[in-house]
Amino acid sequence: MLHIEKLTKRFGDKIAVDAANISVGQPTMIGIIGRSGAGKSTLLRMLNRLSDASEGTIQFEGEDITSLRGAAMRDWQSRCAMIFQQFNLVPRMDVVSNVLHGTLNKRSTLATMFNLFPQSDIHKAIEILDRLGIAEQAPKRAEALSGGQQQRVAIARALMQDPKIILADEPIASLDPMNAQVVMQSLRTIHEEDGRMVIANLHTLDTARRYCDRVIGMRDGRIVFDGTPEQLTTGVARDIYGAGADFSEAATSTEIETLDRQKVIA
Amino acid sequence: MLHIEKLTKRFGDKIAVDAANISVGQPTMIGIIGRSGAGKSTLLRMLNRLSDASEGTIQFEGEDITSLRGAAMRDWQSRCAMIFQQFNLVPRMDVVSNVLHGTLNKRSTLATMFNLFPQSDIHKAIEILDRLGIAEQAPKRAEALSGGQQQRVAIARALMQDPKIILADEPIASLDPMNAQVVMQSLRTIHEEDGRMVIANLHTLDTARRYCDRVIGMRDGRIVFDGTPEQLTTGVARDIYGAGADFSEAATSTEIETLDRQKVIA
Amino acid sequence: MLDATLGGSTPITVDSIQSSYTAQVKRRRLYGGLTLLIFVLLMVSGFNVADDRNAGGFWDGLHQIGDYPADVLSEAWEKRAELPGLVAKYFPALVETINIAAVSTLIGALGGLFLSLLGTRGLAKWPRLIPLFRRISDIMRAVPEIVIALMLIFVMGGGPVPAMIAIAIHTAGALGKMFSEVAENADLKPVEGLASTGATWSQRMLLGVLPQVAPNYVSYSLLRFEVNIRASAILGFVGAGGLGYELRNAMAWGPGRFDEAAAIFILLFGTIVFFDQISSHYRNRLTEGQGQ
Amino acid sequence: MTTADLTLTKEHAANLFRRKRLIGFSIPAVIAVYFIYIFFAFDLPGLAQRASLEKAVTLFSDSWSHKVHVTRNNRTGEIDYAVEGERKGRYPEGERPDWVTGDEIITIDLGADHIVRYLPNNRTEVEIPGFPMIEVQAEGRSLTTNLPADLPDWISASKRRIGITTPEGRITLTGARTEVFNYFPGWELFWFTLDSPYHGHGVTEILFGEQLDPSRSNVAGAVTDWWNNKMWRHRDVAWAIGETILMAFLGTMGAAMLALPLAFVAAKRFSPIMVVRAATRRVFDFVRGVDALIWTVVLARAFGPGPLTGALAILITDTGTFGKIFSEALENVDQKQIEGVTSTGAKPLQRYRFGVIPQVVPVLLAQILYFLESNTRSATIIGAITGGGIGLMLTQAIQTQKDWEEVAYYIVLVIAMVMFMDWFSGWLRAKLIGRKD
Amino acid sequence: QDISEFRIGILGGENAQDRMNSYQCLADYTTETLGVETKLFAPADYNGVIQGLLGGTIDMAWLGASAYAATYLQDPEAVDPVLIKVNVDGSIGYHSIGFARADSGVTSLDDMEDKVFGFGDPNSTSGYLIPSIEIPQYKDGVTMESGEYFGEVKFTGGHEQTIVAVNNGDIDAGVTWADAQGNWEDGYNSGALRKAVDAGLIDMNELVQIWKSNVIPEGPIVLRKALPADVREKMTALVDGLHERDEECAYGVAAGETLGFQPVTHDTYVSIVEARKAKIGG
Ligand SMILES: Nc1ncnc2c1ncn2[C@@H]1O[C@H](COP(=O)(O)OP(=O)(O)OP(=O)(O)O)[C@@H](O)[C@H]1O
Ligand SMILES: Nc1ncnc2c1ncn2[C@@H]1O[C@H](COP(=O)(O)OP(=O)(O)OP(=O)(O)O)[C@@H](O)[C@H]1O
Ligand SMILES: [Mg+2]
Ligand SMILES: [Mg+2]
Repeated sequence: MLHIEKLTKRFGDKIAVDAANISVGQPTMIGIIGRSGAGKSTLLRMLNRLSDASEGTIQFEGEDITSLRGAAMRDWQSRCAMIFQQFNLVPRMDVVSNVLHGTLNKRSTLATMFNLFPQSDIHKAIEILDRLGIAEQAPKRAEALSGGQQQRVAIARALMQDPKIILADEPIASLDPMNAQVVMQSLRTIHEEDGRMVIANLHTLDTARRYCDRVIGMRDGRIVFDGTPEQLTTGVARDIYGAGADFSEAATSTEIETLDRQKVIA
Repeated sequence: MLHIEKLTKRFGDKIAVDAANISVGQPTMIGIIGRSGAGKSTLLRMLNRLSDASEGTIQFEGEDITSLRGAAMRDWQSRCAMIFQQFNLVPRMDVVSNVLHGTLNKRSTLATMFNLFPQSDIHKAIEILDRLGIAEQAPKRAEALSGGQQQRVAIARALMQDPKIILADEPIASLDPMNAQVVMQSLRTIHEEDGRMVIANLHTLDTARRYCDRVIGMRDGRIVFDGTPEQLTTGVARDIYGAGADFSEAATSTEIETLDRQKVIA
Repeated sequence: MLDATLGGSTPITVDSIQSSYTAQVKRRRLYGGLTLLIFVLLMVSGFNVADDRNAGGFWDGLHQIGDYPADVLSEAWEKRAELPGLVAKYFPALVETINIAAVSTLIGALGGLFLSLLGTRGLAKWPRLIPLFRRISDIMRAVPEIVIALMLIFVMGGGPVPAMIAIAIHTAGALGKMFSEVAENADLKPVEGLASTGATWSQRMLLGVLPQVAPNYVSYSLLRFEVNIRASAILGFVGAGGLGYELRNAMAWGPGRFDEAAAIFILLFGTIVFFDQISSHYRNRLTEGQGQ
Repeated sequence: MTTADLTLTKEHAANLFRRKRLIGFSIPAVIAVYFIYIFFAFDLPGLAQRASLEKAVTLFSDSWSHKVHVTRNNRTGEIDYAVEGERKGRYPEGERPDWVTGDEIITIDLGADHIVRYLPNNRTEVEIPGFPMIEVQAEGRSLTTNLPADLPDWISASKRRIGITTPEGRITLTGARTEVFNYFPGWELFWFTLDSPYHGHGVTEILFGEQLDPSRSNVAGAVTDWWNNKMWRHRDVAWAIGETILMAFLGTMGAAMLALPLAFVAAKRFSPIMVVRAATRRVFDFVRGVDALIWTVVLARAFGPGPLTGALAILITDTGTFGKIFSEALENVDQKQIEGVTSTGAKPLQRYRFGVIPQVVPVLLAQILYFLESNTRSATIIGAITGGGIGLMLTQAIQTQKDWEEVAYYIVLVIAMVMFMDWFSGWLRAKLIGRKD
Repeated sequence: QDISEFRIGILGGENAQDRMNSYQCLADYTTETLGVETKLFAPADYNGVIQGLLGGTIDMAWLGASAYAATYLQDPEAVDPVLIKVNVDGSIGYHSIGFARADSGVTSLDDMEDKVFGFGDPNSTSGYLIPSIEIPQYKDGVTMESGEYFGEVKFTGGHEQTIVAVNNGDIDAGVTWADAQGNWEDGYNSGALRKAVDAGLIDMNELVQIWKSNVIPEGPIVLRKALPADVREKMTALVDGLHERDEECAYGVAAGETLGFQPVTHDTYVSIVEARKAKIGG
């Protein structure tokens, strides 16, 4: 159903994603790993059409995604939800409104301006929040929630889109282990119960191993590994992370986390 | 040489320093410890005459400090330098200018209005900076320096005053351990080489023990301990900090530090 | 810098630092002195030129400074009994002045909103046209209201509308700049989040940007409203209706109508101060909670 | 969550949205109602009826074009050729534009086969393609013509006056005068008036060609003639712009120098006496509230018209504004620096100099430079009232109703001037604030 | 005492066209005659010149009759009228002309009941003072208060604005100035209408005259009384002889063909002063 061919993204001289080929036949939960700067986010952003590919094609159920423009592109985005590391909610608005933003593609600007969301959508939003266990937070402002709760709101927004694919760009990188687990579990459940495809950038090997059916490893823009979690041995991981013999999984995972933190602060 | 008698400071109902008595016969390095709000800063500020005492007297070499007014008071301030936790430099001016502020009391107002200082003072300032190991920073703006360097500039400004006493209000609370050590060592050296009296508020017991000849403990505005570092046992410390049996030195020291940090941010 | 040497390094270094610093101080004094000199020269010669090109000299006229207000005030004092009546008489003109200011602020703020969104990197709908929208707002800002007002008065005749349009144009430009400074600092994460759901540009702006910038925008608009009340009064002077028009006529008539001038002046002054206070009160409240 | 709870939550959410919708609707509604009120209060329907687009078009086309008048005085029979019909634009004796030919019969070729002929005995023929030849005879105060009774709307005719307006030019005929206006794009005479030997010569010709005026070198002569151009008055315009900027500069800087010490008096931190503080603040409010315009009128009696009066008006108002801004900046100074300086035994003035000034200077400088730009605009307006600078030239050009190309020229200059000051103050700000004390 | 400079004020609107430029030759002659620097000032409106004369910052100006009256009323000791312009036909006056759009159906003041009437500048003689006194004399019941006889009475700000306003239909009729010589269809020989015609802004076929005032005396050239006597004499002589000396210059100063200037005294304006006093007070 999803075929990515020779997908490339250049920023000036820098090649962020280098002729990536991925082919997925049926809804799968895919984890993408790789060290910081490997091109994971860029790949996902091209999939969602938040940025344009420099070369190559993305096909979804026969449709050429890369060539979509205007309304057709936005329609694709509504079918392909995205979850961000920093949640990217509207912090000053309440949780239900944030979830309802998942339906924006179907609503006119005028309707949005006057908050004319149908009653049924509002109810559906609450049900989704309930499914994710945060229905009580519905009337609160998004900024008043904890990180884990905010990320679940973001997932709720994604579900509200009723998407075929959910993309998640390091969804748990800003969360503590407890919340990280809740969020990953939610994604897994969605995948299993609703049969949606989930592609998640992950920065810890163990998470990828634990929750994903298939793991893709990137390094310097290239796909250097594509296989099942079982095939992802420490040696392969060492390759992906370009680490020396002193590579230990635990260390790497925290190291990358530290780098991410720094990026956030900078 | 320094005799403090029944020194009291009231802010409205609140008694910040409560009838403090201290007597120092010869140049000593004194550390004052106590938890946040104990009255340490207030005591030092009264000594420097940044704030007036409500009651009691300060005598230095027979002179009554508390009753000084106007020019005489400023003259005292020039003999009694003060170093602050936040350095209190003029961040937009260069390092040498900041050091030269130590001579303001001796120079005519008119000349200083145009930032005119004698050549000899400039040379002396740079020598002092050299003594503190930061001569290369001389032409930079103070704000461009690291915290440790800024505190050394503040010490240089104090030395420029050629004071009898140097007061230091938590001089290392905003510094990392490495820089803290450099600054404390500088103060100690000044005390030893120049024979100046140094009174420093400190928030960690170990620093007080390591650098001071005499430690004064304050609690709720009162002096509850006055003795040598050796006499400062964990039990006494527990008293000073008003902590329970679960008191551990390390924990306390960080705890106080955290509190200070919060104050700075707020 | 972690070496804790207090013993001092080699004297040569200190010497060279001393001399280079002294040189730097000399240079700085020289530049400072030159800047000061140029400034003083500009001020003095500028004053002399202005004094020379003025009909009356500064020093000759200084003692007469109170003559005109004295004339006006003494007449107004004589006829003080009529003042309340006159204030009431000119109240409708005041309303017109305020209306001009309010409408033009509203329209200008809307225009500024679009200019700022279209002219800010990261938000613009057509990123390539950003320079265009910036230039447009620069030009709109640069045109003094009086220019447009005079031209429009010419085409449409006097009245509030030319003033309204003129002020609105300038306001749009001025607010466009201030707004886009705020918008530049806006957090783009929500915008991206909305973009990923397939929201249109207007939806992204409406939901992602506006809630963030609204307090600042409203605060700037209030400030502008203050400014526009003055502008609308001034434009009255050139025929654009409202209180300024009445004031100009009363002043042109001269003695005999100075009481009217005084009444109008009281209204105008009172209004300006009133809206000044109100708006600064609300502006403070709006920007208060933003510190964190 | 139980089903009951969930229903409740849904109910709450629905209520929330009803509330939001209400607010969402009511704000635009209030604004819309206000606009409707304004629509009628400002009599927009009437205005729309009255405002003539045509005139706007005329003005606009006049602003980038010029016209040459060919006027026959029907009493004396003399014919005049003048740009914009002005004395200063008159063709020198014996010269005339090359689209006018003939001696007995003067043929004026307006282009596109529009031809006007001045015949002897005050007769005039007008040839316009697609329309029968128009013949007019002027006699005393009245005109006799061969015009049909049913006229197209580009001809306005009465017994005493005929006006013909075509895209190629305009012709008016009355008993006393017959006049043809021929329009051309561009600002004729912008560089040189007709009496200058350099008129009609290109840049290269003047720079490298042969000497046009035996008594002067080409460049010097051309610059002088351009600078003293009587029609466009470049020298006066340059002076006027200089005067406007001067007013803004003197006013802004003077106000800043006056406001700084006063701001200390008005700032809580530095002025312990409440009454003094409050009084100073009220003074600020007063001078600001009165507005520069009214100060201009007040000062005009004492100082007469001219740039100084304008500068003083700006100075007075801005002293209030700066006083307020500066004192707010002073109240927000960082106490730590002052304390640091105080602890060394510095005297009060020294405390201000080193503890306060370095902190506030960047803020003040930024404000002052910002006002410099905005005062350039105010100075334009004030100049229009107090008599000086480009503002006066502009308003006069608009009010005397002709020469819209001059109006356009001044507008371009004003905008350029303000944008220049905007750029300049930004540049200076970057230069100064980036520097050490 | 001596003077260090001589300042000439120039009025906009009614009588001055090209202002500064046309006066430059006079300024040059003045410098030559008095031996001091001469400056020209052109404030934006009547009030500016009046204030300048009152405050002693302007020494000479050519005022409108009403502006002179205003100056006189504020301070009788401020200025003296010395000279007045003589028209080509030897007269020393002009007229205030009431006019309306031809297609409005208004042909006389009788048709103006409940309609909008426009004045120019309040300090203008022909644009306000004289019509405001003479129009109510037209017949019983006519007053100049808004809403009594006329539906509304407005000030447009100046002659030019009045013409535009009438032409546009913003107001139903207005007053402006003209010499009332020559032909209506040309906008008369000189005056604000003529200028508008020349500029192509109006078509006289579309306008009709509905009212004309009695002759209004031209405004005087005034000199400040505080000036030294010899300065006053010299300046009077200079302007008086300008026409003979330099016709081109006189054309510029007088803003049109004239026979030059002739002496005048305050007496010529007594009635105008009275009128203004009655009208405005002060
Ligand atoms: N907008 C941009 N302009 C220029 N270079 C960019 C841009 N976005 C990403 N890059 C570069 O492209 C490369 C891939 O970046 P990307 O964000 O996709 O990496 P990543 O694998 O997601 O890393 P991280 O774990 O840090 O998020 C990096 O080298 C980055 O510097
Ligand atoms: N200006 C003031 N006005 C009112 N109360 C004050 C003032 N300054 C200090 N206090 C109070 O006096 C008490 C002693 O304060 P002081 O700053 O001397 O404590 P400290 O021992 O230095 O504590 P810290 O470690 O937090 O600096 C505190 O309770 C404080 O709240
Ligand atoms: Mg990434
Ligand atoms: Mg303290």
